[in-house]
Amino acid sequence: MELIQQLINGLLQGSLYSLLAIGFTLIFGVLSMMNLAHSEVFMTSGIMVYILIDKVHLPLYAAVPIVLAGSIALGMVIELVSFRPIRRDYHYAPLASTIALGIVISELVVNLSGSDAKSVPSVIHLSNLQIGEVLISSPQMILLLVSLVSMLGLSYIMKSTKLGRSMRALSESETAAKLLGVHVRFVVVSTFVLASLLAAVAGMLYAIRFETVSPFMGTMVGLKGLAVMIIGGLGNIRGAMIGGILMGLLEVMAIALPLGLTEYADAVVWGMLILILLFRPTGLMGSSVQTERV
Amino acid sequence: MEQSIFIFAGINIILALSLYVTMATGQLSLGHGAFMALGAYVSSILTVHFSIPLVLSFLAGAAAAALVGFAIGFPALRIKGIYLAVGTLGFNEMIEVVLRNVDYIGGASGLSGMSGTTLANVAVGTVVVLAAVLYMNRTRLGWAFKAVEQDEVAAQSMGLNVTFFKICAFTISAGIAGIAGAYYAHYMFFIDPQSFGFHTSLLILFYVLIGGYQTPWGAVTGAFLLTLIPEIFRGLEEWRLVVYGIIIVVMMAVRPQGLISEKTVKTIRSRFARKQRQSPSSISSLR
Amino acid sequence: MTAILEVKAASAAYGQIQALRDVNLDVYEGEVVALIGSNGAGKSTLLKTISGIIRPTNGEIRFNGAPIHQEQTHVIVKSGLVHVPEGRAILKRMTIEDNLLTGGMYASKHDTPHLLAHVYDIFPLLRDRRQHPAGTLSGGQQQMLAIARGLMAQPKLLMLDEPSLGLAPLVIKEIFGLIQTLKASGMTILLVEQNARQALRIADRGYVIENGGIKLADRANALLHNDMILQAYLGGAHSA
Amino acid sequence: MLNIQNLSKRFGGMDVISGLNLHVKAGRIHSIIGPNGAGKTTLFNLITGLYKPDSGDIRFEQTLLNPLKPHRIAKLGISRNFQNIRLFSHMTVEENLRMGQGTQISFGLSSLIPYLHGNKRQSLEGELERVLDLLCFERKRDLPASQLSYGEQKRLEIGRAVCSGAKLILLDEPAAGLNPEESAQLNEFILTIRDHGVTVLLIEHDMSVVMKISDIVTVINFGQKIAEGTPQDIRHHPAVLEAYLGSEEEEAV
Amino acid sequence: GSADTKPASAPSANQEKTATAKPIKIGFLVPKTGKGKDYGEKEEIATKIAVDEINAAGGINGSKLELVTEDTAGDNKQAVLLTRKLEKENVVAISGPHFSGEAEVTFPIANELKIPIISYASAKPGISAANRPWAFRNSMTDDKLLSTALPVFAKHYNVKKFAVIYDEKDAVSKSAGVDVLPVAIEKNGFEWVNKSNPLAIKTGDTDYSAIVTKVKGMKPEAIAVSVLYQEGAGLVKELRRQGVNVPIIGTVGIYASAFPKLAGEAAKDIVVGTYWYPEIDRAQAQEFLKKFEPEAVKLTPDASKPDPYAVNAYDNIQIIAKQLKDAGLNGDSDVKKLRETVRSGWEKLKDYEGTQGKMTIDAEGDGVKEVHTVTIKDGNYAPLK
Ligand SMILES: Nc1ncnc2c1ncn2[C@@H]1O[C@H](COP(=O)(O)OP(=O)(O)OP(=O)(O)O)[C@@H](O)[C@H]1O
Ligand SMILES: Nc1ncnc2c1ncn2[C@@H]1O[C@H](COP(=O)(O)OP(=O)(O)OP(=O)(O)O)[C@@H](O)[C@H]1O
Ligand SMILES: [Mg+2]
Ligand SMILES: [Mg+2]
Repeated sequence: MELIQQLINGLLQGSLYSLLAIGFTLIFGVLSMMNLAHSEVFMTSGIMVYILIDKVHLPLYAAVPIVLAGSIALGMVIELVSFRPIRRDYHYAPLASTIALGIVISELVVNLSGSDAKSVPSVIHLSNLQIGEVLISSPQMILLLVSLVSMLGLSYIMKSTKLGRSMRALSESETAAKLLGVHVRFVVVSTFVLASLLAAVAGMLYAIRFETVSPFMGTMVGLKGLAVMIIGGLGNIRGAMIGGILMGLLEVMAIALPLGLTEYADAVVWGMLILILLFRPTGLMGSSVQTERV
Repeated sequence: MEQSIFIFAGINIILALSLYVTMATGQLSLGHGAFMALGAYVSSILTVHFSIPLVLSFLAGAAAAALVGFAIGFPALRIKGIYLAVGTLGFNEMIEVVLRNVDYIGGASGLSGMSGTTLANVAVGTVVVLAAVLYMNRTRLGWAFKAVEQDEVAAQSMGLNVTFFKICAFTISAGIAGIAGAYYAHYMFFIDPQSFGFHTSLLILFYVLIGGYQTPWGAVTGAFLLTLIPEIFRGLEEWRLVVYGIIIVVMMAVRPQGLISEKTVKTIRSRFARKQRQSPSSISSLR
Repeated sequence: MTAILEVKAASAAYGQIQALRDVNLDVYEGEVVALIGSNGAGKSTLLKTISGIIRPTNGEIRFNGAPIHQEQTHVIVKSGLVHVPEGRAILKRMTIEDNLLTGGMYASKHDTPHLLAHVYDIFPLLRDRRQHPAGTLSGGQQQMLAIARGLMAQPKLLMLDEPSLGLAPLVIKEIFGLIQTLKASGMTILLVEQNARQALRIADRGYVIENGGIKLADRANALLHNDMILQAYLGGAHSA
Repeated sequence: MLNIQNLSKRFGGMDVISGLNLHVKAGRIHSIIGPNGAGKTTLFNLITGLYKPDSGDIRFEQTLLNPLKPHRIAKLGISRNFQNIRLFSHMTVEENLRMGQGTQISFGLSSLIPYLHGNKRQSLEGELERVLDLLCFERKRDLPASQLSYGEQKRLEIGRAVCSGAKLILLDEPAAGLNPEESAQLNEFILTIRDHGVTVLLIEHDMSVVMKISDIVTVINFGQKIAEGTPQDIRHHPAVLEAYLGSEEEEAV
Repeated sequence: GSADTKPASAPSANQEKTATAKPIKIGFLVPKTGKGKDYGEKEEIATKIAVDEINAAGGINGSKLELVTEDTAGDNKQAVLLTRKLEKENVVAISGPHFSGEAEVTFPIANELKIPIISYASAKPGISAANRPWAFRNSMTDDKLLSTALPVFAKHYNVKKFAVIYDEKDAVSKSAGVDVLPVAIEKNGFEWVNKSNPLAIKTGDTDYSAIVTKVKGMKPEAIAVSVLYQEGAGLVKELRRQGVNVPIIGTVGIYASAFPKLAGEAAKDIVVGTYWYPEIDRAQAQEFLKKFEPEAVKLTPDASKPDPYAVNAYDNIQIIAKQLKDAGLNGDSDVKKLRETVRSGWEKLKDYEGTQGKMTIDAEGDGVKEVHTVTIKDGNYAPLK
């Protein structure tokens, strides 16, 4: 019973990583560049939930659209300042730029709302689901469903729609994409909008589930999201989903199984990442077909 | 200004140079905090527990880091780009967890009692490392690194052993980071695993990217500026980091190749060397 | 005849390097125009400038009467001016069919299957391998894909930058045949070719570009028999 | 000099090279022609070790190349250019050529020792100037490779291969992107290096090059040899006409 | 040492008003940005209250007290830099730094430069002991707090089977979880259910479901948590969510004015040993609170009560001022002498009556104070009864 509970714990915990990683991977999949400020969108949406509900006293249904809009705006700002001015040749630059932007965002939040964690009032109490002895947190269940749905939806979009093909074309070569008629700015902005939406949903559900938000909550989760993206394979949406669940399960199992690994939970997770890379240098679902001809 | 700043600047310059060396072969590492940690811990244990002379302990720290760098170099061969960056970040995190749990070196509580870093010996170290990297860059070894960075397949076909050069770069780089770690430990009197977490690695990346990853001068400039800037902006109080971040974002937007690019160095150099350069070419055009 | 493409006194530069100087060029509807010149003369640069990949520093470019030198590339492509670049610009990780579909981005849902079938008929080899990543194709096969992809966009004006590059003689013949067929079907073509002789044979008019400037413009036939051209670009007179 | 026996290579269930035998004699210009996708570039990749053969032997002057890494093979004296240009794009023309000399002088740790190989370096300098001169790159020697036009890049790649001082040079479509005048110059160039004792294995679709300078031509299709002989033989070979050249017409030079 | 005082400078009220002597500078290392910002801001408020009180009462023997505040951002490197900087500015003593990591790096420097440094928050055992004689901490370490609080807690709830959960990343929490708590549990003859099976979380974690499921399976009667309060709040919430309703005892890290609100409804039956809580029955404390809260509420409306650290920071200034005043020194005196006075004053500090009852500095340089075992009632800390 305890093991089943732990498996569920892992699954639910992983869904958060999945959702963030899908955002990461989506952006990478289009720009071939990393957006390390992505996890700050997650954090900001959590903080926004807190401010709107605890300070402005809005009901949840009124807060949600505002948070979504705010996160999309933030995503677009990130695109505007850290990606748009930078040409592809300098693909390292967005690394520094987005880390710095992440610092700016989180420091702004700290300055405006304090460095402490904040407790989010439980405006809607989503009660836990109890199946037999197994306890399932409803917000996390929703998180899992959202990740699944967005994975399926986005995979479909990437594979079979005009937008998806444009995204993939763009990720390979901006010039080629332009010559084929891809509206580069539109595609890039849409990607950021999509990714930010996912991060916002993650942030909100996180706030509801843990009833706590903090200006630093993006860092650790973001790092894991990054690892998940790599485990899944850059740009691979299904990979991100599976990687997230895998990471959640592994993290939980490091604690749950009597192997004396609780203190090493992180080492286990990162160790897995390294192992996977050793055997599959482009992640679990990254393409292993060599497309680079000599 | 307080001399500590220059000590930190020196240490950071060494770190930036160390990352520059791996990046010269196109390997992006976010694990340099770990190499720094190795240098710091090994040298500290030697001076604190075994009273080994400072210089020897530093060399041992560098050697230990280089050895691990060598070992990491092999798996790194197959892993490229962002995969390598995140993989090394994972390595950094793992080393941190391990250090946290080894009681002999103080675990999470850290290790203290080191001393000996002075402005003078940091200055010497910085200059020596910089000179070494600059020299290396001008030798064929440096050219080989660049070739590997730009096109591995072509480099192989030129007879360059890509494996060797990549591992060589990782080893040298880790060794240099180890030296920086040793300096750091013996200045701070105290080290703990958290001092070398991924934040440190990211900072090192910052130095190199802001200054410019194409030349050692860029790395030096980046490290120096980014050490100074926060001090200059101390008056801004809590807005300091915000401004710091904004400056970096703006810098990257304006100069994505970093402040000092290869071109900058060339321009400066040719300005100094204009006269010598012109004479031979005019002779050959007369011919 | 109306000029479908007018380039007026266009200049372009890569940073400090001036690559085009006051180029004037017209392409009339239904024509095949050949652009020839030696390595580094600026042929590719001119095409890139027309398709909006690089911005002209001076001058004016009009397509169908409307100025396009400030437009973004995708708008230009949408309006029917399609550029098949040198170096192919294949999307290596995408399958061949996805490459083609991306090329046919603005075709209607209804037209797409017909278009696909059409280009597959021209290049049957692509059909055989349509689910393979385009990056695995051989050099010449990639060139075919690039041309096919250009056709998918149903251009009014097609700019081909060295379409014969890397193709076997037999296929080159087919390509030149194709250009004539396209012309017959009403497409206008601006052709950059090193294979100048063949290019001029199927072209109506030709331009010679040198050091970033147009040096000569004339009917193709006249160019073919111009001694200077023969010497400089057609590999000498002896083979005429 | 180069001896290939029963060579095979498959990609995803497709025989790209199957049972190929090839014999390249020293001091010759040996051309390989064949339709697109025939496996010519793959053959080069196999010889230079970038791909490993599924079966068959490749021997270079008695040395079995199969197990060797690409850089070892290069050091034995085989250099090449690439069909899809692979220059060191951030290096200047001169630096690219210098990298080409990687096979002649150690680029390893020993290069850290100053004044080692002084004489060797000097002679390499001279050679470099000569190649710059031959390829008319003097004016552009300090330009980054990325700023050259396609044709210029193509030429630079050839120069880089030549700089290696190799005994066998593999050229993959060197004339692609050159105009007739320039390919005529290329012909001269290739003949010059042949006269310096270098063996050239040449892939080319431009018949004005192949027919003019080749000593021997091998035609392959679907990874198999379909014909071999002098240019004259090949020009009229029915299988070649059918698969590759098309109807016989004005290719005559 | 009244012998040092020149007869002419005999204390007089009018002289002090004109403040003829040079001001006395005190350095203040505080995290005003980064992870410790919310703590730091309150510590600054408290420190300023103390400085204002002293200056309003006429300063120190004709000198005004001048505070030189420096923001460490919780970063060791900056703490090092700033300690040296403060020494150059001729401050008489340094109050701070906040974090133990910062204390680790600044204490040796203070020792080397011979300047008294008094941390108001660091709680990792042994740091002051390693840096005698110039380093002090006006805070109490876990060993001292728990030896009092644990038996009280166990008796109150009548529990004997403990599970211990600690934060393996935070040095203070880890040492309490690995060294202090087990000793205290076994010394009292209690059972430690996860002895062979350490339960660790780490700073920055947010999802505690796995560890809680595991604890649940062990069926302890009580849980001792050695974690910081932010993680602590999440942890107790998850414990309660999974129906683990046993009483909980926390270490130093979990006491925070923000904790009750953060833990919300889960903050039941949570006990912690402390030397300070706002309801403490002392006139000086209530006086201080009256000045403190109106300022703090502007910054953090949810947690306007001072943490022990802010109170210590206040006391630090008061104690230093008293030492200098008693010694009859002012800003014109030799800075070396001033520093030595403060140092020896701290070394000898015994039964000082500040905001928190009698406090003494022990031989290791750490504070020893009266320990109160408190629990959370109606969102506030109150004695466990
Ligand atoms: N990206 C670039 N940056 C700087 N200069 C460039 C760049 N691309 C081309 N050039 C320069 O511009 C000039 C014209 O180049 P362009 O590519 O247009 O030549 P081209 O006529 O197409 O030659 P080719 O027949 O070799 O393709 C050349 O001298 C070249 O050096
Ligand atoms: N890495 C690979 N993966 C899959 N298929 C490959 C790979 N390399 C080559 N091929 C296939 O092998 C065949 C031969 O390719 P190769 O490049 O050798 O042809 P080629 O003779 O050089 O043609 P071209 O004249 O067009 O350059 C092609 O069909 C190609 O798609
Ligand atoms: Mg061109
Ligand atoms: Mg080929």
